[in-house]
Amino acid sequence: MFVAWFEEAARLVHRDRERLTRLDAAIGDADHGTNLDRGLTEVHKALTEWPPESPVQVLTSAGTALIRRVGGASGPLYGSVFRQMGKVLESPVTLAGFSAAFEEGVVAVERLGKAAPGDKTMVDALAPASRALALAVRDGVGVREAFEQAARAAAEGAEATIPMQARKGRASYLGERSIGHEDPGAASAALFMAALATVAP
Amino acid sequence: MFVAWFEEAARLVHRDRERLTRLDAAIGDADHGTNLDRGLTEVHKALTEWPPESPVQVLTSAGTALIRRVGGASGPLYGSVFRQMGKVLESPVTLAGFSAAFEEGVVAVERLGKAAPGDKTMVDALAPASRALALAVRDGVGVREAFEQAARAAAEGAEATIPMQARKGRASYLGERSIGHEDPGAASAALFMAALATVAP
Amino acid sequence: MKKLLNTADSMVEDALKGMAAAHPTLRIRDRVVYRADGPRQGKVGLVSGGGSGHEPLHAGFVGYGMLDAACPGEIFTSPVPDQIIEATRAVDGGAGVLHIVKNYTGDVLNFEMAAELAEDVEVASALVDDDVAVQDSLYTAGRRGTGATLFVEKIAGALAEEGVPLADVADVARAVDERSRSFGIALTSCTTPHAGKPTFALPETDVELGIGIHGEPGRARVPMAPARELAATAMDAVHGDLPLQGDLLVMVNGMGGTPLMELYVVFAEVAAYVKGKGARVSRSLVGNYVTSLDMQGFSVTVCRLDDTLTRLWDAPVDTPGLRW
Amino acid sequence: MKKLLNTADSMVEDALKGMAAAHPTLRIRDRVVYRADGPRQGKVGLVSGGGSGHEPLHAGFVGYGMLDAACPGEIFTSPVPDQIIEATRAVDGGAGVLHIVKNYTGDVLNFEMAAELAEDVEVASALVDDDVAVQDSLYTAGRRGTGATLFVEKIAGALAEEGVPLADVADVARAVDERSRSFGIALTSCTTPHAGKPTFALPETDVELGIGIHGEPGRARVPMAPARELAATAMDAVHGDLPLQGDLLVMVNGMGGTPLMELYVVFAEVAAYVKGKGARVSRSLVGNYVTSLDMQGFSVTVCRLDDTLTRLWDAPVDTPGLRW
Ligand SMILES: Nc1ncnc2c1ncn2[C@@H]1O[C@H](COP(=O)(O)OP(=O)(O)O)[C@@H](O)[C@H]1O
Ligand SMILES: Nc1ncnc2c1ncn2[C@@H]1O[C@H](COP(=O)(O)OP(=O)(O)O)[C@@H](O)[C@H]1O
Ligand SMILES: [Mg+2]
Ligand SMILES: [Mg+2]
Ligand SMILES: [Mg+2]
Ligand SMILES: [Mg+2]
Repeated sequence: MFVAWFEEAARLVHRDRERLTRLDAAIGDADHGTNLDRGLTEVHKALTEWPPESPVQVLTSAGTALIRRVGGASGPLYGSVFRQMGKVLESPVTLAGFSAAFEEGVVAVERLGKAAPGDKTMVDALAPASRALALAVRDGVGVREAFEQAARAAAEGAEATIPMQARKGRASYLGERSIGHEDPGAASAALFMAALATVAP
Repeated sequence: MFVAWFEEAARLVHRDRERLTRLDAAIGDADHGTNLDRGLTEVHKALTEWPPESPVQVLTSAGTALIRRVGGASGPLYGSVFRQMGKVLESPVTLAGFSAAFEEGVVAVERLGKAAPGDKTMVDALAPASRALALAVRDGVGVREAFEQAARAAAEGAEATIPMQARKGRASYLGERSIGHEDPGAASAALFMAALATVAP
Repeated sequence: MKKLLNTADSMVEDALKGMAAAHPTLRIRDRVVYRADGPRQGKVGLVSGGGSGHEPLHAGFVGYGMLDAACPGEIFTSPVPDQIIEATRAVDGGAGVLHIVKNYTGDVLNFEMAAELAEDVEVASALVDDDVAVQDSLYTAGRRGTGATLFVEKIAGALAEEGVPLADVADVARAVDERSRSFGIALTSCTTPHAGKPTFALPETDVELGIGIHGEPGRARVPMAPARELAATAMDAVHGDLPLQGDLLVMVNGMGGTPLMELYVVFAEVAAYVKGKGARVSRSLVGNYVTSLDMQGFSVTVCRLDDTLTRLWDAPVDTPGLRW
Repeated sequence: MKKLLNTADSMVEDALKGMAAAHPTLRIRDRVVYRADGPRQGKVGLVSGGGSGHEPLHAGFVGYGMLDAACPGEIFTSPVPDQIIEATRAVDGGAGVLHIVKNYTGDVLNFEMAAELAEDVEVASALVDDDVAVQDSLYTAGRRGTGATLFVEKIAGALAEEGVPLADVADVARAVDERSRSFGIALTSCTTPHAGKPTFALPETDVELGIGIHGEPGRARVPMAPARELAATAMDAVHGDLPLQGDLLVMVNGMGGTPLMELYVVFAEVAAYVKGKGARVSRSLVGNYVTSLDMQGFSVTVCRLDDTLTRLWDAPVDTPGLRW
């Protein structure tokens, strides 16, 4: 499932790369789609050339590839999500374990980017997704449904960035003019979670 | 009349400067209107600040001002027309004398520019005008009518440059692509002759 | 969009090939641009880098008296840690390496990661954040690094050639940044090759004030005005933040698509403005140095010189983009 | 059209003010740009000039090892004889003066008049006519002078510094011109400030082949193509006229609105082309040097070097636009 997750994320990001770049053009520098597309192509290559033997290896390998090939702000940030997940994910993988690892991944991004929810960044999609996973674990729902709830939460979180004024990253330069546009990183985070729901077992 | 001639030419060129520049944009470098407008403003200044005492002085002073301020190809060429006219014009001025001087002015341009009729230059308006004047002298018509015939001949000459392929000046670089456009220098020469007709005594 | 390129994807690589072919003083390997005669034993190494599309910054400033290596990222995308680590190790002559980093989230994160990972090399870092168009507050990522980057690279590079320790080179770099301010105005947006259309739409009648060097839109849009007024707008912003006084180093910089003639027109106004404030243009630079692809417009950067900075600015430099 | 200017009428004057403020090595008086340290007794004086809008050509090339004076005309309009006479007299150090004249009717006529009128000074003239886009025949004004002007000014300037007689300086200038060829391609038209709109209309899909440096349209319009093909088109034209062989000086020149990054992409292709013909890029220059206001596009100029020309090219030069 982990390999499939990144393959599906790569597919979605490739499909939506122009939308992501357009979002970044509005409040950034018009490269987010290209950046992430390049990075996920590299993830695909890494996972194909060096077939990973465990979920942990998938996450670490993917995170590393993103750091090594994306550049910009989103490279280190996304890379950290997955590398941190890989660091703490316990095997055998359970929904609870996945949720806990994901939570730590999100914390790593918040720490690295010094970003909190409401700053109009990818955190605004990742944090709600993480919360949705935690709730799903608490309520004992199935994996597929849990992932679907996380995807929904991420999508809503991304949409909720529209009225926000950016306080981190390039969009913050715009001050009030950043209001009214969806954050590209939040939009791509929503794609990652949508991919997760699609490949749910 | 000589001062009035240049004043009227200045007015016409100023009025038509955008058209002249547009013609020059099509087959040259889009400065003919600006060039001549600047030059004739300078002529006006010279004639006002140093009031000339004779037609010869008007011509010399105007020609010199054009050479000193226009630059480009048209500056020295127009300047030579009037300076040469000033050199040979006999006083008192008669239509025959004017016609002869004008003829010499045109010859000076042809020599300086190494241009012949048909090369798609100002010569294609000046030479017919000169011929018209000579014919008028031969036929003994009045000054006003002579100037009007010259103006008509110049205007027709300018229009006749449209189908020509340029062999001199910047338009010659275009080869066959110069065909289909009126030569800006021929167009401005027609304005000079139109001005002459207007101020005819 | 028409650009001189083969494909958008290969553009950075193709341009680097051209640089390598044009400048025998450079050596280019694995997306890092080095001085061909480096590393120099005992000299502090200077590494900078950032997204491509700002040429001649940074790779054009590699050479004697300036950078030892530059790490060009993809267009408008900071380099990745691998490049920076590679460069850092390669230019270390035993005296440590200074990272000159423009203050953008991406640049900062990638340089930080690289500095951590290149743990075998002593690394100091100097942040450039000179753009007064951005308020430095809790509510932004802080000021952007723009034109002053050139000043920092030149002056720190000159000091490094004198063989002083890393801490001193880092100090002078930070001093230059602290004494420098910039403001930029765009007449047109740039177009990134991947997006294929202008990053922001700017009508024929308007200019964008306070733009970044990545096509980030500015903070306000105002009607187009004569050069004198645009220069005053930029200089008011600079002067309001760091009063102009004493001897100044002043750069009027084109955004990539700005003809030199227009920059001279602006420079005349900037010089008159400086004089009006009782300060003095002591050193200057006019040209396209810190660019934003094909953007039309200009930025002005001012640094308050002192004797040391003046001496270091005047020191010989031999790079493709700056040479005296 | 948006341009950084005060008024179209004052633009040349305003830009010259900016030049004067930026470059203490220049002295500007009555529309002539001089070396502040001239005239030099016993040295042949070099005077060039032409319409403005080609910056840094010519005024940016005034200085040690290059021009003694430049006469900037109005935009795209050759200077008037007064300027040239003034400059010619001022730079004469007793060894005579070389006029370097681009082959345009206007430039030729005005320089000729000036040379005649400055009868007290010994004047020689070197015509630059390197643009292979124009057929040199009875049916044209002859080839245009474009990029090779820079080569002629640099190399003749270097020889003049050696104190040789006027005839020798004129000879080397003519030799450089004879050994040089250029070809230019535009992606967009320039816009003159007075006209306010593009001189020619060029759709997004097309490029114009064989353009001049005054917005003169080219001889053909073809679909936009990758840099490799555009470079080959330009180089085919050059090579077809003067076969590439031996050591070459190669300039890839931007038309004023072309970012450096794109020029490097083109240079990589040009260098590969040269190699493919068995010749060698021995010296090179990449940048916006002989421009056409805000035009986007490039030109390539090639000069067949010999030992003397190489030595003179390498000789020190210190001007705002070229310095080593
Ligand atoms: N400090 C930060 N913390 C968290 N996320 C951030 C931060 N800065 C930027 N981002 C995210 O990165 C996205 C931009 O990514 P990208 O365009 O690839 O990088 P860059 O801004 O360097 O061009 C933003 O939309 C935002 O979601
Ligand atoms: N060799 C020549 N002989 C006669 N007239 C010429 C010659 N070359 C150019 N012209 C005239 O000059 C006009 C162009 O003038 P202008 O635009 O002011 O100068 P430039 O071509 O230097 O920009 C042409 O339209 C043509 O009529
Ligand atoms: Mg971005
Ligand atoms: Mg013209
Ligand atoms: Mg970016
Ligand atoms: Mg002209």
